[in-house]
Amino acid sequence: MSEVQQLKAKDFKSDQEVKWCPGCGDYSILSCVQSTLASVGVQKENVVFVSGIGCSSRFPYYMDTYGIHSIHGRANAIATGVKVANPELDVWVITGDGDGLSIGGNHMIHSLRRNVDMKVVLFNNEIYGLTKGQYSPTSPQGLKTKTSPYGSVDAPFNPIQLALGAGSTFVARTMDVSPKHMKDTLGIAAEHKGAAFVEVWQNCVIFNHDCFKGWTEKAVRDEATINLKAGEPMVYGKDKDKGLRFDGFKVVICSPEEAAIWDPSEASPAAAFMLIQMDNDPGMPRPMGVLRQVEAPTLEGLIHEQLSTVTDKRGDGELKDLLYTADVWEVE
Amino acid sequence: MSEVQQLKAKDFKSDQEVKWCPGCGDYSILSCVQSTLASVGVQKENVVFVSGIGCSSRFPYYMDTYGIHSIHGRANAIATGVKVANPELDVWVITGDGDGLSIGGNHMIHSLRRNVDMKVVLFNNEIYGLTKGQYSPTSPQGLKTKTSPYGSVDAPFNPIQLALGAGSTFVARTMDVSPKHMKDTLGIAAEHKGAAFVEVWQNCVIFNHDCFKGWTEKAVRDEATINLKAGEPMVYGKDKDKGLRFDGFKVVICSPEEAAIWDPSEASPAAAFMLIQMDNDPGMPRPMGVLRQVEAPTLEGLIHEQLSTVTDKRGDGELKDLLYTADVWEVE
Amino acid sequence: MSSELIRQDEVTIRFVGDSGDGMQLTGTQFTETTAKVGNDLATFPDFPAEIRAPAGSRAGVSGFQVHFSSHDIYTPGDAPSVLVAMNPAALITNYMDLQPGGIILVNTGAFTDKDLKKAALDSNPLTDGTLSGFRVIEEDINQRTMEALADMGLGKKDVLRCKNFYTLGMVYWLYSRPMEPTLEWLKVKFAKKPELIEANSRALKAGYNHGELLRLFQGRYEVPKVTDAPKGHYRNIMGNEGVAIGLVAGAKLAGLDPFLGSYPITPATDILQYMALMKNHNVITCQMEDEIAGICTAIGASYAGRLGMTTTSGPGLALKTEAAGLAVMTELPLVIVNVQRGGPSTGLPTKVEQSDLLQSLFGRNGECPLPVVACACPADAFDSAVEACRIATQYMTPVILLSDNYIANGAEPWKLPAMEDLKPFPVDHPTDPEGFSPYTRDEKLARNWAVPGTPGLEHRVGGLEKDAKTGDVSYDPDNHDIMTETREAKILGIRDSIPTPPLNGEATGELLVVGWGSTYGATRAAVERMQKEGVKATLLHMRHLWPLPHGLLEIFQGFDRVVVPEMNRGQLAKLLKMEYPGITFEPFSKMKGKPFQARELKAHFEELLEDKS
Amino acid sequence: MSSELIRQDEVTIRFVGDSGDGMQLTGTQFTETTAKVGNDLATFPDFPAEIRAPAGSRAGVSGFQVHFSSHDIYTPGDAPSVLVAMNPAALITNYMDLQPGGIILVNTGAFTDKDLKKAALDSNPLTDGTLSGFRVIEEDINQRTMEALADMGLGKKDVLRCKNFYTLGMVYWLYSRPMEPTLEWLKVKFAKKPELIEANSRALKAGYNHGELLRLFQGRYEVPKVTDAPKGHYRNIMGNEGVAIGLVAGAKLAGLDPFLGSYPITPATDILQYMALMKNHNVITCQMEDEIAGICTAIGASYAGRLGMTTTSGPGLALKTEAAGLAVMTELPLVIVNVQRGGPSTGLPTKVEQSDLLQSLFGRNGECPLPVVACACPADAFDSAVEACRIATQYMTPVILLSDNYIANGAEPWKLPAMEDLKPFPVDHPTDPEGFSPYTRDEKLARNWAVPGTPGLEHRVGGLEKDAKTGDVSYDPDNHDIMTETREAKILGIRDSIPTPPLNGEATGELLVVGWGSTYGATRAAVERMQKEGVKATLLHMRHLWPLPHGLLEIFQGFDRVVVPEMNRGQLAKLLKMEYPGITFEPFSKMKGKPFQARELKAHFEELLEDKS
Ligand SMILES: Cc1ncc(C[n+]2csc(CCOP(=O)(O)OP(=O)(O)O)c2C)c(N)n1
Ligand SMILES: Cc1ncc(C[n+]2csc(CCOP(=O)(O)OP(=O)(O)O)c2C)c(N)n1
Ligand code: SF4
Ligand code: SF4
Ligand SMILES: [Mg+2]
Ligand SMILES: [Mg+2]
Repeated sequence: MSEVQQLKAKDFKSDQEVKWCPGCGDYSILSCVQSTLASVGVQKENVVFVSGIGCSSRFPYYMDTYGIHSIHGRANAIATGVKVANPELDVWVITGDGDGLSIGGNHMIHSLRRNVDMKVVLFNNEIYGLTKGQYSPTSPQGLKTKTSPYGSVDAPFNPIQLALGAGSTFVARTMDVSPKHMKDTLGIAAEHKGAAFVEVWQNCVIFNHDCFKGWTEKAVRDEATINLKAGEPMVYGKDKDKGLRFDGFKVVICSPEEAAIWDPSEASPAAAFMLIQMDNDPGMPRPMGVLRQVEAPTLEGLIHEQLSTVTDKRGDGELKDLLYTADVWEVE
Repeated sequence: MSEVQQLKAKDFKSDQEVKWCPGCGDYSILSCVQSTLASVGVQKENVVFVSGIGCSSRFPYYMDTYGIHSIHGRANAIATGVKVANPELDVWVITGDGDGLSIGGNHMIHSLRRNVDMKVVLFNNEIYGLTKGQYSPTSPQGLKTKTSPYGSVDAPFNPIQLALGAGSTFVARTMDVSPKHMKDTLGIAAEHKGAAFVEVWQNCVIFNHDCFKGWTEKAVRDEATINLKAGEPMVYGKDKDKGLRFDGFKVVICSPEEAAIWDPSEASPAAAFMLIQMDNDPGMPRPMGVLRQVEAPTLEGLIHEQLSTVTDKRGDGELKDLLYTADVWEVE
Repeated sequence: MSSELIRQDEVTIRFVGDSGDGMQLTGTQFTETTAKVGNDLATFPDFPAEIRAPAGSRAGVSGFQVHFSSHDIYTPGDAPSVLVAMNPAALITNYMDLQPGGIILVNTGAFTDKDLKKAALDSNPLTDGTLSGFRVIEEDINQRTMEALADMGLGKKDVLRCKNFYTLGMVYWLYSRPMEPTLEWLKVKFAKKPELIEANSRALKAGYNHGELLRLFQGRYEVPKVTDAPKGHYRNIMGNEGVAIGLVAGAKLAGLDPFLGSYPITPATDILQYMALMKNHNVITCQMEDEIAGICTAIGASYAGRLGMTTTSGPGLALKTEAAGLAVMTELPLVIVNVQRGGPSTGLPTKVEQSDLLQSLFGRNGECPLPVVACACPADAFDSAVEACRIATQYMTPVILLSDNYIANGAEPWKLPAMEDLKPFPVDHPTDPEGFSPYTRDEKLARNWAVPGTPGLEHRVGGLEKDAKTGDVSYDPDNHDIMTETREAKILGIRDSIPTPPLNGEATGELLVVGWGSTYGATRAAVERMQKEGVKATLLHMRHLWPLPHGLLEIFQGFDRVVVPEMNRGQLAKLLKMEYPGITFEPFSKMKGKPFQARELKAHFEELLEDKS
Repeated sequence: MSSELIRQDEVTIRFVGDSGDGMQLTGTQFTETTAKVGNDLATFPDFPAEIRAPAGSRAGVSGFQVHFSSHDIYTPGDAPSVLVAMNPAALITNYMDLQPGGIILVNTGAFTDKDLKKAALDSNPLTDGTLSGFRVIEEDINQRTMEALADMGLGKKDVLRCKNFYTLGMVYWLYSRPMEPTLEWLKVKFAKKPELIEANSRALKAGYNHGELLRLFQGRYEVPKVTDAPKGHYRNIMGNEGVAIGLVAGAKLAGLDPFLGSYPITPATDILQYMALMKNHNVITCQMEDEIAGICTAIGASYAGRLGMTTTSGPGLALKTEAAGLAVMTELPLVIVNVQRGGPSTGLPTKVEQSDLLQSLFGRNGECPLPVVACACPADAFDSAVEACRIATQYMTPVILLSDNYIANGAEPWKLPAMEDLKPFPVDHPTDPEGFSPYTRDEKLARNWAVPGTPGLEHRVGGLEKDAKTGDVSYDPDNHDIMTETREAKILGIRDSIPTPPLNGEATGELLVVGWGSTYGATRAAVERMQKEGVKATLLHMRHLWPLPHGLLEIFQGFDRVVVPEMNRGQLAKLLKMEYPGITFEPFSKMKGKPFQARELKAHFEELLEDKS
């Protein structure tokens, strides 16, 4: 490649008008992704954003990279095709809780288990935004929406828990209202070689306003969440006055000194799984940041390795070889 | 209902010839399910078996109950409709690793999270049987099959781990070659009020013979697996000479005396999740039996509760009420 | 100036503004009041695909057109006579549709340079001559609203949210509508926010009084109520609501409880939303994880004895086709509603099109026939939905009911059927084990519908070919032939239960217009106008698209020309060509995401008749 | 008796036995050897849907028919002249198809009472007169095989596994075929199990010698090789293999690497299996989680610059339709292979049918045109697949390539194209950012295919309607109209690049037979026989089903009657009726999961011609 240019966040902005509601959390994610691309130093032409359908899935139009705004729920499958066809590309999937976990749930779990090297950013607003406010697979039981006027009867998924269940090699969580945390998290995801699943809590001002307020609002955030950092003790609180440690099947609160050191690269996903159970306990902080990060062969890596191995052994196949095999006879 | 008859296993046999390969593990599952139905004491007319497509999915034809042999991957969704429409029915889903985890993976995880009261028996033979031998989402990486002549490049799902990730309220595992264990396990599943996921290791003699041999063969079974029993210590080995206990994120081997007492009704799924990680460690036994069993409201329960509540409040809706609402005016 | 009223026979008003300006609400309120006054009416809402396109941009323009009159009307009007424009983007994208000399009411409060820029305008259309030929009434509605609510202590943003009610008040005055229905509605709507009742009511009244006092308009109009309307009870209805009510009623008439398995998709979502409210009618709705699960739960529910239904739009129908085939094979009743929108693919999700007809007829693997029924207009939605339920349960088959975005969101008065005219078609589930087979057929070829829970009738259904007698799996070559023909014959037999569609016009003549679905209003208006002018034109509007009713060939043969206007590339015309090889069908296609206008149809028909080639 | 050979011009043998008896293998080996001998041939394997139906049952019967001759043939034969039956179930379900006086070779070793019971027989057909009129040759093949392998130390089960090779040996002797090709094949097949090479080779030779020595047959036959076969290289080919090779070759001719995203489904799975072996041709195959993921990965791969492909059968095509619409909208090249089977729903998964034509043409939401191409026979699969790749890449469109179960599993000699006759059609990806738009079109209306990784050409595609110039999302009414017509015109324009199909027969006459897909062999045989008898019958076989080639109307007009035989309920006939309203098309339909026989077609055609109504 010729001289590589160091791009800035704004270089990733496309010429399209951004069409989200004023105040929507999507804006913040857009600008954080643009900054992340700039800071990891990629070239625009090597980046492909693939999305499904939803407010969130409009995303690719706003990026001055290659992109596919596809059909509802299929982004992960399409992105798999892009990455496997050309492993040189940086592939990002942008999806929503409806797109990626409802109709697209199967492609999601399969692409995670196959460890396709792509970054999956799931905008979780616990609602279907684009279709104007129906409950989603992450909406809490009881939520009243247009299709659940007496409260939703569905028990929700926890996206992180589902990704761990599917065997994802990278799992993380961040929030729209903390750009710094988001950029840090996306930066680590971008460097991960393999499928990186990042849930972003995203506020839908129109149909599910403030659904994450109890954890994201400045006033409570430090107490209601813990920011996990690899190699550092699990401490939280405004004054970093609380710690977490593992006790049996549970995570318990302790003094900062007793806090366990967080290691997302632990081979077993059990630690991450235990941490995410804190979501069910109102007395515990919700874990943010990187919950899992392990190395494993990627799908596209294995596929191209097989291509090379077989080609090395059998020689580059020519068109003629396809037709004129050993079984051919001649009529003269 | 009039006099209820106590049925025998053979009463559940239909008049259809069973068409599996001689030696197929499916036979054993069929007879265990028939025994289980007899022992839990259900009436034939109240039972519906729903399956997708695959060797395993032929199952409903062999049961003298109601049944739907549907289309590939959709059994869980169809069964959800059956159960919600008529909660009085006992609904069983019969599926394979292809049917239920590949094309049907999404309906699987969603029906588990919604906790529809149905028993899902997944015949895991780590292969597509009916289509004659392609790798499945549970086939180990590297498996050579007709579509992976150089070895499969896909990292597999662990079905139990996936079900836990999806939030299943009941998760268990058993094997075709141990009818007693299977009947015990299915019996507990049958009594569970909610979605019960039961993985059955099933030998496909034709396309993936002996893939579970290392754990199921009489000679090794006692050492290579542990049979979890609620309320009992986790001990295993031919002479019950080994125990398991939890240590940090891991399960470790200990003396039988030190063994932890197994409690599948633990609210957190973390314990089950830790246990299933033993599958990845050749030095550890694979857990069998009930890994999780917790109570939670069922989907159909909540739906019918809402119907009653609203009807109680608003009165039984008459056809006329639908049309002649408050907004009506009359032209005379 | 006195408030003497100038009588008009019909008026079309279009409200246009930014998505955030509440135009849909304004239009709906105007419609409800107008219905109560006793006018006939038809509406056409038109909004962008984005939740919120950038404020003030052309992409963000949302519109609502209402056509009302003192006689029967069938369309929301071709060219509006009044345009209410809340900002420059709305004005510039709509003024050209107005009738020459029409009234434009503009909110000048939204015409700052910044506003013009958002609308990508270089000059101000209010001053640059763009609007010559129209009667422009300028009013700073922003300012007026602020004045009216000055002492309420609300923030500016909240105050400005009321400007649509101010506007509505002005238009109420102009067309001498009562304010009461809207004032009542506000009370219910904002029961928990009294300050909003107050603010909006005040704005409404202020707008009304403003009209009264300031003589902004050159006169005040009256559109007297329809006097020759048939006696009976009426209700204003939107298409999706009509379908929802019809589906539930249809199930009740079959003696069944409905089960709806669905997944949200524009413009079908409302049906799910309406039905979710009907729990005291024993309606179960399940919002599933996708369209496939939606139809599959419905199939399961039908097997279990409810009447399964699923609602969707084109892309969703595409996903449901494999499962629809299962319903055909298992011969279970099922109603599949497809509210069509612009395609292909995601296409134009909030625009109208009729381009899923061929998909509905042929979009399944194998020989997989099923009946297709289409609604003509919002007031027809109920009957069509009941008819779909009747066919599904009487013939043990999935049925596709086609609607579209225009019907779904349009509104019009609906004359309610008298209760005694709703004839039940009860389902008879077998209970006798003696000689039972799930594939025993009645004289209509419908198979036995035995329901789980019935002792002795245990049986299995499935997607593999079934033995014609026992229902067991069969690979027998002759059996497949028999079953293929039986499934086909059963569906074709439905024609014995449906009438030849009535003709609007004489039974022979120069021109037959064949229509289906939401072209109904425009084709009817166009044909009736031509008839008034003495042309021998007739309309044949088809509710049943498959099977085709008896008697069509004879009708076609009575006309010199047969034209088929459709919002697609000639799909019904293709079907008719297949089925009536001797007849020449002339497609007339519109692919603009907008309904036909009566006048463009009339112009086309007249051109056809002139061209005697 | 001397080994004097009786010459025969053509022979049809059917091997039938239990699924476990290895009849497919026997048939395939016979076929391979026969191809090498230089006969023309065609085969028809017919096996049950179950992996293993109960041993010895009628449901478990597996068959393989091979027709070979010393002249050109087009079908696997109507009625076999020789039936090799390994058990009672196989005998009873097949003997009635045999030609009068035909030879039946029976394995009496499988005719115990238990065996008869498994076949649901009350009496033994060998002794109860069932087979009168045939020449029955009884042999206890089980016993003979055990004797032949007595000293090998193999278990009885293993020994009996070799009985098909013993049988094959007998038939080789009877038709004087060389054993070498099979002996060679055994060496490769069982390279790692020498005892199996030995056992099977011995069985083969023993069977051969048995024929030689024991004079079981009344004579020995010879079917001389085809002498007037065109010069060139030949290879025996099955349809699925031909498609696989064609797809890879097509990609190479376009200068691209292929990417196959697929999900196994009978009878399409082989294509995926063949292509998975071609890794040194840079072929990527991904077995995905379902059909939707299969097509979606292929779309992604095409976007990234490979040639995306996906393979399936009817139910899978139903699932892919929404995504196919995305490919139409984004105008990306893609080949969708549909190997048809019996429907609807799961239907008859291992039987043949042509009932997905209308689904292929119309089974998508919205106006969503795409080209459809069909293979005629195994030897045509390659060319058709290359043609699909050509159209996909030259016109930037998804293409549906139709095959069926009969083509997929049938085999025949394929005359290989000379390498210089394979004309490349290289794709030209743009690289110049100057004035680039992804929706710039060439003279064929194909849009620009810019590939990620190319600096300065960054752009987004998607399922929403696109602006005709910029490719940005557009909701503009006129633009939608333009784009709809452009997509349609692009596809219609393909007809300028395809020839009018050649006629088999004269250009005018009494009867035109119009065929497509796998009816080719039978229609050709029937028409040629009629021609020999002096009837003015002609065959028009269509490779391109959409768009239809130029010149068809003129052809149709040249004939008194036009008949369209199809293994469906008249789907091509429906299409032709739509497109050529003046012509009368007479469908002739067969829905038995089995291909047409030349004689039943001929009989039908003759009947038609007699009936001068
Ligand atoms: C096949 C199909 N089904 C349904 C839809 C309708 N639809 C569009 S977006 C959406 C849900 C979006 O929710 P989510 O992914 O959470 O995105 P958000 O708008 O909340 O960002 C639905 C149901 C569609 N476009 N296509
Ligand atoms: C829509 C669709 N896709 C694919 C198939 C082909 N198919 C049938 S069964 C099957 C896999 C079966 O595997 P599994 O569920 O593991 O069942 P098993 O045969 O191993 O018991 C496949 C791919 C089908 N019938 N329908
Ligand atoms: S509807 Fe919600 S998610 Fe969608 S753009 Fe608006 S605020 Fe954002
Ligand atoms: S192929 Fe395998 S899974 Fe299927 S019936 Fe045979 S042994 Fe059982
Ligand atoms: Mg969302
Ligand atoms: Mg399997």
